[in-house]
Amino acid sequence: ACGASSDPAPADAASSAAPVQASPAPAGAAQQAADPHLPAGTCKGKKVGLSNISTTIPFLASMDDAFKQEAERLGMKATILNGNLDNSTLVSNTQNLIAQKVDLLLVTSSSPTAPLGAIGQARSAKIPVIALNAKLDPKADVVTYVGASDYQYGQSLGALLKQALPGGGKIAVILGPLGGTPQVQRLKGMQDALKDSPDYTIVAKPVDEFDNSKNLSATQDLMSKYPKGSLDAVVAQGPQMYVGANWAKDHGRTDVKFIAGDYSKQVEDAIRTGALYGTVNQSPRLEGLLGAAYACMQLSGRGADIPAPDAQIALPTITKDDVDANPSEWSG
Amino acid sequence: MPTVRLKTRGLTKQFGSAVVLKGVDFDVREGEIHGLIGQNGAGKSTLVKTLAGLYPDHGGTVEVDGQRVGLRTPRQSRAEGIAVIYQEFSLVPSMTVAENLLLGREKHAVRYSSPATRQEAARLLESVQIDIGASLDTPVAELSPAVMQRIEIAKALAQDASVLVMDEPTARLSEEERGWLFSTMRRLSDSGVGIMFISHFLEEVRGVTDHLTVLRNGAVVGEGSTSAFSVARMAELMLGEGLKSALESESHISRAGPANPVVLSAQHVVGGERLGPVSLELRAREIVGVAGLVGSGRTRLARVLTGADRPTGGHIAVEGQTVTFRSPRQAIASGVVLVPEDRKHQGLSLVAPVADNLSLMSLQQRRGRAGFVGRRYVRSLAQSLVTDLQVAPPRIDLPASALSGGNQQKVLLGKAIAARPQVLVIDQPTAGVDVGTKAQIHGLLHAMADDGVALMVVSDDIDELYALSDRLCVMRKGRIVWQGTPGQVGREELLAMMSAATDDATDEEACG
Amino acid sequence: MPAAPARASLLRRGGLWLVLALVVAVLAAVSPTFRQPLNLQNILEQNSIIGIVACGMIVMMVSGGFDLSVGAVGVSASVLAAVVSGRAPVAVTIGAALALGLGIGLVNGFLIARVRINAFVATFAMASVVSGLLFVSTGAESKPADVRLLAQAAGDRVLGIPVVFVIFVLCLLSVWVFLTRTRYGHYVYSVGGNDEASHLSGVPVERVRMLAFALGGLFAGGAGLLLLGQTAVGQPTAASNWPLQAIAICVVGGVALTGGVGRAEDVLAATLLLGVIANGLNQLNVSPYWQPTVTGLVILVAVVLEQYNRLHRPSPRPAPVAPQTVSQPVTASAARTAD
Amino acid sequence: MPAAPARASLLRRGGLWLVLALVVAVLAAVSPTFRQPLNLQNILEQNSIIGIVACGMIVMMVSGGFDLSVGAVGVSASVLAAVVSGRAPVAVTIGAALALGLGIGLVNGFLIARVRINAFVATFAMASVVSGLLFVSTGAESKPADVRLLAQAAGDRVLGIPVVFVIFVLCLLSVWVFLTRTRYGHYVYSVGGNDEASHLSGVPVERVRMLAFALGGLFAGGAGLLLLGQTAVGQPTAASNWPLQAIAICVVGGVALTGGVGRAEDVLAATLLLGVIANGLNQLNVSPYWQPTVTGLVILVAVVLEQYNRLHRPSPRPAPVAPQTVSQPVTASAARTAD
Ligand SMILES: Nc1ncnc2c1ncn2[C@@H]1O[C@H](COP(=O)(O)OP(=O)(O)OP(=O)(O)O)[C@@H](O)[C@H]1O
Ligand SMILES: Nc1ncnc2c1ncn2[C@@H]1O[C@H](COP(=O)(O)OP(=O)(O)OP(=O)(O)O)[C@@H](O)[C@H]1O
Ligand SMILES: [Mg+2]
Ligand SMILES: [Mg+2]
Repeated sequence: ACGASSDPAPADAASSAAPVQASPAPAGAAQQAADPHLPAGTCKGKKVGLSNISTTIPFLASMDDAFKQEAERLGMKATILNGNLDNSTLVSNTQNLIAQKVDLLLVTSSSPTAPLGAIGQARSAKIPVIALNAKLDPKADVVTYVGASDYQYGQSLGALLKQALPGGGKIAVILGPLGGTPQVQRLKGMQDALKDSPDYTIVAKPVDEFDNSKNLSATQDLMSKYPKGSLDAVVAQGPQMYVGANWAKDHGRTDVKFIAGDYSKQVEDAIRTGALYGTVNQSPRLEGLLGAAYACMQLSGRGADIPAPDAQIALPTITKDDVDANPSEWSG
Repeated sequence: MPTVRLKTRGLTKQFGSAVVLKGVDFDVREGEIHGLIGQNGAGKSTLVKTLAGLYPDHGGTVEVDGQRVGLRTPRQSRAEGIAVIYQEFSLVPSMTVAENLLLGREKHAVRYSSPATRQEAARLLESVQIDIGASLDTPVAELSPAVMQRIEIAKALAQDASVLVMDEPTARLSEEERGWLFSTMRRLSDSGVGIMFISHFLEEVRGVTDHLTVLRNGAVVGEGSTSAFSVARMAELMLGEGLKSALESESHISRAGPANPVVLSAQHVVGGERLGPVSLELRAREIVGVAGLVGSGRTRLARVLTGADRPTGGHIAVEGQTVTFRSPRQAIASGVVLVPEDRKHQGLSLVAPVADNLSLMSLQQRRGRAGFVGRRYVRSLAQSLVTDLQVAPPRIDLPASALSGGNQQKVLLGKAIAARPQVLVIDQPTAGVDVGTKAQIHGLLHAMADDGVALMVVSDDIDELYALSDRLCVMRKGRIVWQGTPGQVGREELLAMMSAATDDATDEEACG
Repeated sequence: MPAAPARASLLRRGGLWLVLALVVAVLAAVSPTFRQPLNLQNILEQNSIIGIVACGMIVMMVSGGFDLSVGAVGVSASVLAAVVSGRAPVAVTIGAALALGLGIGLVNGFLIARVRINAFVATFAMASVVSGLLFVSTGAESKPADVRLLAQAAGDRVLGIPVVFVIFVLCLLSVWVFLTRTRYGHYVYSVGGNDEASHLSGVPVERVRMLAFALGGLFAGGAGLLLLGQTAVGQPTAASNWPLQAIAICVVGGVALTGGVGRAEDVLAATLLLGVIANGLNQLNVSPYWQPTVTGLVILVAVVLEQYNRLHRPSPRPAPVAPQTVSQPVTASAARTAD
Repeated sequence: MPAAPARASLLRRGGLWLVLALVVAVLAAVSPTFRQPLNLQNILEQNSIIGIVACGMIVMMVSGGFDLSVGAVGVSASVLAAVVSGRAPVAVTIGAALALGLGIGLVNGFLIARVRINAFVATFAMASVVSGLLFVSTGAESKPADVRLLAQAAGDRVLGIPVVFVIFVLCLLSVWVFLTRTRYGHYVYSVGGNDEASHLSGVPVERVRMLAFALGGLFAGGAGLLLLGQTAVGQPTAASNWPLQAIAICVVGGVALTGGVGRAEDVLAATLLLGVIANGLNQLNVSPYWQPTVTGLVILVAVVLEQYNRLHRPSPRPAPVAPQTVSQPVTASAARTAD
């Protein structure tokens, strides 16, 4: 699910705890999604619609952009609607796309159940549906889900943390918008990843609501509450961590390791300078590209080749070691 | 021959399709006090506002001191030498007296200083010789209407204008203050200022003005030297032949008598530091008039009797039953109703239609319908009141703000009448009402008294008190210092008692 | 065709309806998918929940206040209903959610009418308090719930008419009846128009204010129930934009922020107008990036048109005349600028 | 220790400052980390940007309006600055951003003062228009920019005092001087207090309103610049909570939503109060779920205390007999003019 979203993405606790992937595009795993490299113009004249919970959050904006590019390359006309971070608007938009008689519908919802009714309407109108970036309730009749799992995302954060602090330590977690799926599931995944190692204690959980300025305040508050030596790491759930990490670095708090979520250009720079230890890279561009590619496969009679029920993208971690090999694709 | 200070030719103004001024020609000469009279809604205030620069879309021309002027904003009109006292207050309630006095005329283009403003205001009051009666640092919101009126006057007098336009400046002034105002006007006119004076007190107009113009339905129907008009002639011109007869029934026979049962009695009632102890009885079929200077506690008394203010001592009984009104709502439930003095802030919802204003008080009594109020009930009630009170225009769906002042006053009264009171306490019943309407309202109040209602009327207008009262009370410094029938006391004697530099020691007495 | 005077009066009353008709006509002419019956049904369905929130907001705004906590209240109601629904019959679920809305509304009313805290601060703080309690009690987790009755109310259509729209219209009707046909409704206008005069006229000002906010909470609770029906999940973070959206609908519908003025029927027009614009832009495939701009411009144009229409109606209406009071900035305009 | 009358006057003027002092004292006693100088410096830094937005909001609110577009304006300024900064010297960057803020503020002022659109609708629509244009021109993408001067302004400290706080205090001071020491500032109060009376008295009401909104836009633009300095990225979706937050600060600081009343210095107290609460809760390790509740309650208590204090001051003010109007003319006026 999207890291920058100020609103929830779907619950996904049930999804299997796949191993954390270290490389960007691994092949082989049954559910692993990879670019099928369809030839240009494969789906000439088809219409696809993406009902997105937000089109303006940087993460989702880059996903939309990649989706649109790939759709156009394949000859499809793509319509993207903005849900303005509101479930009801998302449902309306989905209905609008059905009324526009698109050939295939993609839905990026912040609630796993909100669009169920609208998806039912699409199915009655014989329109196939793909869930993109945010997994839906199992009751949803969809071709597949393209995206990552927030629970796994949390586990990746946990793994990164273990890598940064092999001996354990005191940790603060900066949470995204309260109650949102990224906040709940990433926290759960991370806690589960640390469960078997009693050396890690979470001592504080302030909130930044995925807002740059608030991340700074939260970090400052942590640094003054925990003087040198009393805190070992700060893990944020979103890419805003670069702001706080840069501040801490400027103020000599190199004793604390900072870990961000998502891999924007700002995060990349902060990893380079050493302000950030690392991050989890959920690629919005890959999600967008796959969304368009699988839509086209479905529409050109190759539906059987689409990984289902989940086409999960990998969630590689990025640290100073691999930052050069994997430049960021978007600005946060 | 004196120069013409202000000259209008063919002045017209319309609101939508309603033509309110129909080609008014009007001259004010140097050193002249020029009276302008007319019925409520005749267009006097509209003329004033046009001169003030509020209606840039008017027709016709205006000259000041022989120069043709365009009047597009109040700022411009003021710069052309026209100073205006508006009928409604133009004060900012959240600002102090000093700030209001100088608003719009601050000395420096950029800089502003509170202490300097205060000094300047004090100097200004000194020069126009007005005692405001309140500290310069008091926020205007805390002042009584009479004080606000004095501020308005001071504000206009301070302007060094060629023409001073006064829209009913005496409506809220006491007898004494009027005398003071008239001498100030005379002084100004002697120094060459042209004054346009609007009032509904025809005697006063006759006494103070040199020249007179009568407006009816937006057109000039009479004009000439004041000495050429009798009060009767003035009324006739204002109202038209037919309505003049309404004025003639003004004298009345006193209904006062011990046979009338006491409806409301107040014993040793105290209302904070500014009122009491006061004892007073209001009887059915009687009108008690209350005279007093501004600040003598009349309003406080009216409010305490009707549940608007809590008494801090004493007892009030209605029909022999002791009552403690915690709110006007409870008073109204006992049939005790107040008509407050400040129409705009305490009386009406100006954004609401006339019908809703008229029906508001009566809703309380419409029980037993599960709280439902039919449209038909509201409309027929309002329609009949509008007809009875001759509200003009007789449209119940207009917002109250679209009515002229006198007509708003009628709506205020109608609202109380609709509550079918046993006791009706009216604070200034005819402020800003024309002679015809005033006679109508007086007739109405007499009729209510004849129907068995007990009335108490507070008024600054002594003539009105004589015309209405079956009994009179005089208040001074929060106490009733005299009571009796109007026949027992002459005008001069009454005025003397109100101000009474002499015997402060007079004991409080029961009135009625 | 109506006679001249009738038409004039129609014009006067129905400025916003005219704008709505115009927008619908243009969109229907330009976009074939817009004019599909299915799409029109969608529009009705899509705007009903926020419309119900606006129903309560009208009453609060006419009384002279407004409520920034409707979102928090709606969400609380929906989470509570989601939790209760697993253990109790549906009537209890609905009752509990509505009671919660009513209760929070009453607390708001108490703070505003009795403690005399300004409505902005009181409801802003209340929204914060309520969301916090909600996070605490749920651990910030969403509560899935599949309440059939609610799902039907939110999603079903009878003869093509969305049930939720029928509910909205019923709510609006009840608000209309309340405001125009009951004693307390009259009181709401009068308190909003001039609370001191109302007090002196025997209106129980405090009780009226409390009632207005209680109703506001009740409608927000009801909207929360329908949201649960629509999304099958009680989500503590949803509905954050309800307050501003509902206020915007009311203001576009001519309800004065200063109280005393506003008509329920115009709020229906405003709800539909904003809904039609949003839908139409999507149907016309306007880029989502352009949509906010177009929406903003259409709102501005609608308000200006409505105002122009109000000022140029043929009756000697309000007193735009005098440079208006603060309370009527809109009408006010007339005076000084009209020439 | 001040003599009795002096203390009384202090109490009367400084209700909010007392509450602030109380909260700070309690937090300092309870939390050792709270009272660290570094933490106190942080608090000053953390609240300065929104404080600068509030500086503009005071002026607009005192004039009788408010502005829901400050967020959109701030973000536009920061994105514009980010784009320009790559190609032009820093003075041009800053100038362009401020000019943009000023320009949008002027358009707001024009719509409100001249076209007479209600401030809620005008600025709500304007926010929508501006964000739309921003999305269109950037493709909703963030614009990274590293402007050293801005980064220093937003992040550096001189002798422990955050530069951004100094800027905030300078802004506040200039607003204070403007409101209390200049003719137009005086007019802002008069227009907000009663625009009709002001107009009749020769106050150029329209020009005053336009000026107020232009200043509001200017400060929002400045805040946007500092946001860019702080985060090194111009992000079209940031700052969405600025409008409500800035209005809340002003209202807690005693600025009346109905205009005419409010003091710049109290807004400083309100900014710090809200900032201290947020920081204190973090320092005390209050669960993030509880924080909104505690924040809401503290706001309520502060406002009630402040009000109690105002009503029980020892001067012989008339207690509000009638239920005070929403606008609270009497008490309100007292607050500002109290010496
Ligand atoms: N100087 C003042 N300061 C504060 N309040 C005042 C002042 N003068 C009058 N009031 C208020 O105005 C109201 C009217 O005052 P009061 O009853 O003493 O005068 P009155 O005889 O009715 O004179 P008026 O003709 O001004 O109404 C009262 O409620 C009183 O509290
Ligand atoms: N803003 C307005 N819109 C429509 N009609 C108006 C407006 N202002 C005044 N009128 C109408 O114009 C007519 C003249 O009103 P005006 O206020 O000039 O009367 P007036 O002579 O001053 O009366 P009064 O003696 O009651 O003060 C009235 O019929 C009134 O209803
Ligand atoms: Mg008049
Ligand atoms: Mg009085």
